[in-house]
Amino acid sequence: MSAVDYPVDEDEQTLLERIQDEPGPALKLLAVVVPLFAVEFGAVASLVMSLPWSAVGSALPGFLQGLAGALAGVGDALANLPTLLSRSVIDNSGYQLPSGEWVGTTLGLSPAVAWLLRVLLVYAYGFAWMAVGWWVYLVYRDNYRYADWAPVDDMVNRFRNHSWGLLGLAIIFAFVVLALFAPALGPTTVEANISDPYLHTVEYFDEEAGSVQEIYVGDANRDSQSRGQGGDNVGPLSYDQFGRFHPFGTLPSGKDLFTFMAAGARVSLFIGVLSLLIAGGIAVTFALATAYYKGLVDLGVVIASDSIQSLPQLLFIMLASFVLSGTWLANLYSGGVVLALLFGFTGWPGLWRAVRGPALQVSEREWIDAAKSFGQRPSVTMRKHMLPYVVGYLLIYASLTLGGVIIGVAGLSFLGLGINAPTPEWGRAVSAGQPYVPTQSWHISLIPGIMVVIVVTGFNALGDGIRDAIDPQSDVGTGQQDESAAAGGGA
Amino acid sequence: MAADANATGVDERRSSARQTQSDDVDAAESADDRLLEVENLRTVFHTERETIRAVDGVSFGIEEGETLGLVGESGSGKSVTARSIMGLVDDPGELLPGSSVRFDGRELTDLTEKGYESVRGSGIAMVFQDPLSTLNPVYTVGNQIEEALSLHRGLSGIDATEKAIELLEDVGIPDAARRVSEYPHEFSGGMRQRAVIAMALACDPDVLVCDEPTTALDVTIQAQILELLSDLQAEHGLSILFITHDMGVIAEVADRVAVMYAGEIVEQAPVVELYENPRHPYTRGLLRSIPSTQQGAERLETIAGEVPTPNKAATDCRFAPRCPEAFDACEEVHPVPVPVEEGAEDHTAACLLYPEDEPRKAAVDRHAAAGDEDSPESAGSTGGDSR
Amino acid sequence: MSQQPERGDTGLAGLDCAPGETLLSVRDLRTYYESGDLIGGQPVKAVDGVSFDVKKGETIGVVGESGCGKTTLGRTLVRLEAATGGEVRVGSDDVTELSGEDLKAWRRNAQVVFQDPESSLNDRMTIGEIIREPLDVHDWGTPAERRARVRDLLEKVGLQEEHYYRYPHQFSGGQRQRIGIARALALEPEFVVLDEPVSALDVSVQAQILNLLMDLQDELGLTYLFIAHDLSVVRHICDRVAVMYLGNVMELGPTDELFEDPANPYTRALLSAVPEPDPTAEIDRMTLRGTPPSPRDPPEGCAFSTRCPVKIRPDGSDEVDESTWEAVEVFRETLRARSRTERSLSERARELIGLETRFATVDEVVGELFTDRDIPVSVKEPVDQAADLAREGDEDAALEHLKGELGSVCDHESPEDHAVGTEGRESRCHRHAAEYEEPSAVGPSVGGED
Amino acid sequence: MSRWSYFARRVLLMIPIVFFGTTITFLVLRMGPMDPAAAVIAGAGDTEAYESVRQSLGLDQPLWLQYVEYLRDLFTLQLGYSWVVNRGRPVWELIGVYAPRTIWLGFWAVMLPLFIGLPLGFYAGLNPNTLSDYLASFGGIVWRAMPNFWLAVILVSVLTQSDQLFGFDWESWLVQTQIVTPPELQRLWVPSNFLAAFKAILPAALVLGSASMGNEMRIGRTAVLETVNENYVETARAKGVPRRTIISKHVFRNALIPLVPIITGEAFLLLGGSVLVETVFSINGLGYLFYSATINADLPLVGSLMFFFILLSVGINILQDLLYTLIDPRVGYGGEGA
Repeated sequence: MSAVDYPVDEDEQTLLERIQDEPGPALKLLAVVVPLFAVEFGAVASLVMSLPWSAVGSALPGFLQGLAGALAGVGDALANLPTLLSRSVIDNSGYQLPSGEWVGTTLGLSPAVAWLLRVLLVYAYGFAWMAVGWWVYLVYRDNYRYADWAPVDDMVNRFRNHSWGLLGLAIIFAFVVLALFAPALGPTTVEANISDPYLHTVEYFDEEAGSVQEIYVGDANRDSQSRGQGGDNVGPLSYDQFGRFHPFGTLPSGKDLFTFMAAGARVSLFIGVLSLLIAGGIAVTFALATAYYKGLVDLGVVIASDSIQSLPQLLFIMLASFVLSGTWLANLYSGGVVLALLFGFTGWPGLWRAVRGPALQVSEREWIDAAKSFGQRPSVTMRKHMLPYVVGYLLIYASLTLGGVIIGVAGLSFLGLGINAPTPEWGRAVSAGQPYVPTQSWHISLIPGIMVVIVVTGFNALGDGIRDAIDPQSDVGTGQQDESAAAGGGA
Repeated sequence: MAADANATGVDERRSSARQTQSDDVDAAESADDRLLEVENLRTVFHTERETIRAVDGVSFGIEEGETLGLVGESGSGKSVTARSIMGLVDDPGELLPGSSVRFDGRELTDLTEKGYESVRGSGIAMVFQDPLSTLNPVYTVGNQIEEALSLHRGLSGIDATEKAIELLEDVGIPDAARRVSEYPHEFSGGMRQRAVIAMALACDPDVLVCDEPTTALDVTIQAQILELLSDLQAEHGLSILFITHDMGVIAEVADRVAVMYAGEIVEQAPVVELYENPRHPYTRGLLRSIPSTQQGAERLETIAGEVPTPNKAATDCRFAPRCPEAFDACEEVHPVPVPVEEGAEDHTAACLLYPEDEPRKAAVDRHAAAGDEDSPESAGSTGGDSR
Repeated sequence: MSQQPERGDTGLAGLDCAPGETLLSVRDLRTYYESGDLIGGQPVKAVDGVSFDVKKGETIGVVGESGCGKTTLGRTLVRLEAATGGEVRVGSDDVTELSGEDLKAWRRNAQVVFQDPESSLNDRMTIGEIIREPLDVHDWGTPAERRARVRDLLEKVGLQEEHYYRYPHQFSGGQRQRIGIARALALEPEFVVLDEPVSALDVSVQAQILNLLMDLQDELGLTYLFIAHDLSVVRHICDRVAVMYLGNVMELGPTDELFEDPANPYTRALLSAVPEPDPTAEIDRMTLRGTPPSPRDPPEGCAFSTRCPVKIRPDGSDEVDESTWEAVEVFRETLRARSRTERSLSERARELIGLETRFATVDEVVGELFTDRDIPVSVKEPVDQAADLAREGDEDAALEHLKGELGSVCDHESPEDHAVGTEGRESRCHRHAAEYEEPSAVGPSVGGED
Repeated sequence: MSRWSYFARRVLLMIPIVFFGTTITFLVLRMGPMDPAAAVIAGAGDTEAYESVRQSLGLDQPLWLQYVEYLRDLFTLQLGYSWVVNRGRPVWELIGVYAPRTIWLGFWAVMLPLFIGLPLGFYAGLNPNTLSDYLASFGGIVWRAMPNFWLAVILVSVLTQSDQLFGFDWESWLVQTQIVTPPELQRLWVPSNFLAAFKAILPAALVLGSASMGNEMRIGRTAVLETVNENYVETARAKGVPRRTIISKHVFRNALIPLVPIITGEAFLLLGGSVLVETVFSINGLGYLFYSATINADLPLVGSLMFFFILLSVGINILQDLLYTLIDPRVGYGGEGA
């Protein structure tokens, strides 16, 4: 009955049939995609398993817990499948003999080189997927689409020629890969180095004893702290005395900053994306409804959104997360879920205001009247005739807002709220490094801060790129007041 | 004819115009009694993909007290012509070298922005299409008229306000003493256009360029504005360049008419002559497709196809693909304006069919020769931007 | 539920009448827009009591200036706006009150072609999807039949089959308008509202579209309501014409008769204002004063009374000359404009403490209008008194006073529709009543009359 | 609809907003999972104290009655007392002590961007696609992307070390001030006091206003670009108005209109950011008070402060509408010309 799902008939074929008719390009594509996926299948499974299932599991009623446990077992088994990008493929942990020879690392490479190789491999893999995505678009456009030109082609072309937007895309791509492949990218892992240092050991060559010793990571960390004065510093791109390589140096506690940052990226991205899914969903629904019905519906949403906006966002989130701190919700993903929910439910008014203008504009177009005149249902009219226009604008502001959420979460962590320790969060690193900024341990505060600046700038640039791609006339678009969304509640 | 003369004369004139001392002599030499003379105007706009030749070699003149109607469909380049005369063409648009706009004997295309400021308003004033966006929304109507008064007549304070009220009364705004302190949004469309005209008159111009001044207005209001313009013209001895797409309006206001198509003037003639005896196939088609001229006829005559966007220098007739009378040469020779027949110097058409009394072959050769003469200069100036 | 509706079975009994019979009967239709004000705003009376019949197979034109309510009228007929009052009869059904299946049947049979070809097509959909959408909504035939029908329609409106998978961006204004027409015709409607379908097009393209519309009407037996502000277009395409002003139909009748011999003063003024594309035409132009009043606050008597050049004068004022009357009317118009102008806070304050504001210039207005005139006492007294009232800031009272003293039947009573001409033409003007002179007898000559 | 009735309508609309905003706060505080009384006594285990807190907060009453009383108290501006942070002191008194510092900080955090960011943005907009435009635009974006707290941390370090780093001692420059202390706000009309207070707040205000500055620069640029292309600017050129007059008269005022909501919107955003900046700079302002009230579970104080913030936000909104009404004559104009 839906008017969108066109049924099949003899002269118009489904995509599948079109591919069957001309399988060549699709098969070529498949020949690349399948191996690309296969080498990382285990990692996908392990990524799925790395989500805070245990917290969810423990919140479930008893009989479901059993089921969840079984599922988790299967998941863990899959997660343990060997993958291309697992840490063991290029191992960077080992010790150096006095001869300078490295033991334990892959091919005896120095840990720095081994780590760098792994990082390059991971990024090459990520880039391969991006290239595949582009290829899919080209193959579809050139081989399987009926229309030889579509408005989206122009948008893609405009974006391709938008160097500022492309820079943003590159930054965001790097950030997302960092977050997705955090366990593989770090010189060590969160479990081994940060959360359970006394459950893990490292081997090193003790010159005094003249032999290889094993030491708890926690003890090793204590001897590789960065505290500014008197040689207590492990700076960026340096080794500590246990032969461990620290690309970004160490924290005051001696933990590895890069591992901390990579894991923190994952937390930030998770909160940002989840909160935007919530806020964006609410915002678009309301924007369509208010633009279509106007009048009282609009007034109602205006009042609701103004009421929420009358509460200072950051302070309100602070308060609400404190009030919720004792509940099961607060334990999900070390408090990440609760933050995502709070940012989502306090963030939709900003997004709604940003897309309300475009939605109203579209609702004034005559094609909406045309749809009404032949009796199209309101829900279909909104979805088919208004949504495609609003979504583009939503992407712009979502991109800006995501940067804002990252800053906001970091700000809360800086105050010691938000994400529970020891789960890494960038703001906590800034806070930890605060006393050492003027010392040689400047890297602790500076690097996370610069990372935030780069990532947020990247999101802004991406938003600009999308704006110019979907709406070339408004390199000065409407509704920019909502760009202040990028300020993340003022953090 | 005019076009031929231009092609050779332009360079001389431009170089002499640069020597400021000889300016006056030069003006006297060009010895036209035409107040505004546009010659070989070429205005292009550079876009990412192509260079649009919005105005491509337009020449015409306006005598004192005369109204020249410039008529054409959307995209024909008539508004760009007006902006070029006013010196309002900015990036990404430019006037190609060889274009000439002379006002009162003075070459305008050489002027700097600063120099143009003295010509605009006091010499040539302009009335735009949309009166609402033409007025600054945050200042009162009076303020905006007084601005022009203080610039060009040195009036200020009470004097300026009184003069503004007087001007508003002149353009038929009742209760002007109150209206002078109201904002544009408090005016109706017709009143706004009257206010814009008052603003244009504030500078006491010699030439008024009206760019579709009644298109945004209803027909009864349009009649008011047209009546006002003709009254003012008689009163102030204004020369008017009247741009519109409406053949009916042109018939009413113009003394002479120039028909534009795809950046070029295809036909130019006194108004009665043009309507009674249109020569260019485009003009004919245009007149025939107006419903009211052929009551009773079941079907309207149409011109097949669409108006092209001129994006390279013309080597053929731009109307040829749509022309019912096109023949082979039309795709190879670019026509130049020529008298439609021996002795009809004031009726020109850019069409290979003319001069009508010459043998076809001779006429075509004449166009081709004029085109060749024109081309080195224009090819040199466009320098590959059409590719 | 995808059975194909039987041909001829339109769902509403009244739609199946024979050509020439009454298809739609509009009676006292009113459509008001509520003002956005929460407290005491006046509604906009866009359509304010309109009655006419639409005969099957004819083209009825609706002309008028912007804001006269012609577009709202069209939108109300196809249920894009809710009527405030009155009825639109199709057989025994009232379109303004249809719901459910009946409304669906009406939506299938009444379609619109919109004005702006840039905005009437969703430019993220292919032409095929756009034209097909009405068919999908009404479950017309099988999907294969729908596609075949779309291809058929494309050809019918002068486009090619291969345009099916193109996007609106790839078409010019005229072609887009053809697509809009194809979409409107997809469901084989009986009645099509053409809302200024050619006003955004250049004249040569406009001719193509007008020809197409006429061909389609001949072929499919369509009934058109043609809304336009361009009188020449209306004259060309319409069988009958309704002239609207401020929500009212001022005159309605067969096209040729109405254009040749307009009866209503407004029609006469409108026709005389149209510039003829003939430089030799000498017309005795009748330029109207001022602008139409706001539909939020229409005049009490005849809608056209504020601008009418042949307004009836009150009894016993025959000795007052024409220009003095004109001055009185201008004075009233000025007061009306003033009463609508809001005063800013500072102006109110100035008024309170007796300082001069921009409203304190009544005397100048009066001076300008009435000095150098020999004004009879019967006019002078009311004017002076009104000026006194206005000076105190009470324009409404001044207007009331003038209306009471110098107003005529045109100011007080809404005119009736009077039958004029020979072919069932009606005109809404007091002058058609027996006791007054006909408009054509007092005003300048217009149209074909000599 | 006149512009003043438009304005009145906007003010009227603020009433439900205050009401709903307060209701949301009530829901979080009283219906949330945390018992305010228990939080106040913080697990001291003293049931007697617990009961007395419950009673004086009215928690023993039915929820709807609590709600009514809560609203009644707030709407009659009885903000109650602090329980933990500053036991027994009326909230109004605390606001009186803490608010001036935040206001002083906020005032300069609004003014500095206005007088630095906006002119830069306008300049960039008037010279589009030049090197200075690119620098300003890029700088604006990066500046805006910097987290306040991080910028504050860096700035504090740099200033405390200014002697070693630049050979110039910030603390003793012009007047002796300290970097990480609340500013002295007594007798501001004395020039030296004013200077000291201004200098003391300057780093914090710069940090707090950083995002606004970047934003205003960017939006000021686009607003100017947009206005320059308006028809009335072309008209002004056509009547021979010199470029400088066109810019100062026709462009600036119109370009300011879209900036009004930006500026006021950001003024409110500052409230959230003030927590972080006040913490780093040890300015005992409202943000800091709210923060310490929250982490010390002084929920009654938190609720009252939140209400105060809501009033502040509504006040800023009203200010915005007032500015609009003054700057744009079209505001509230719905009808057609007469």
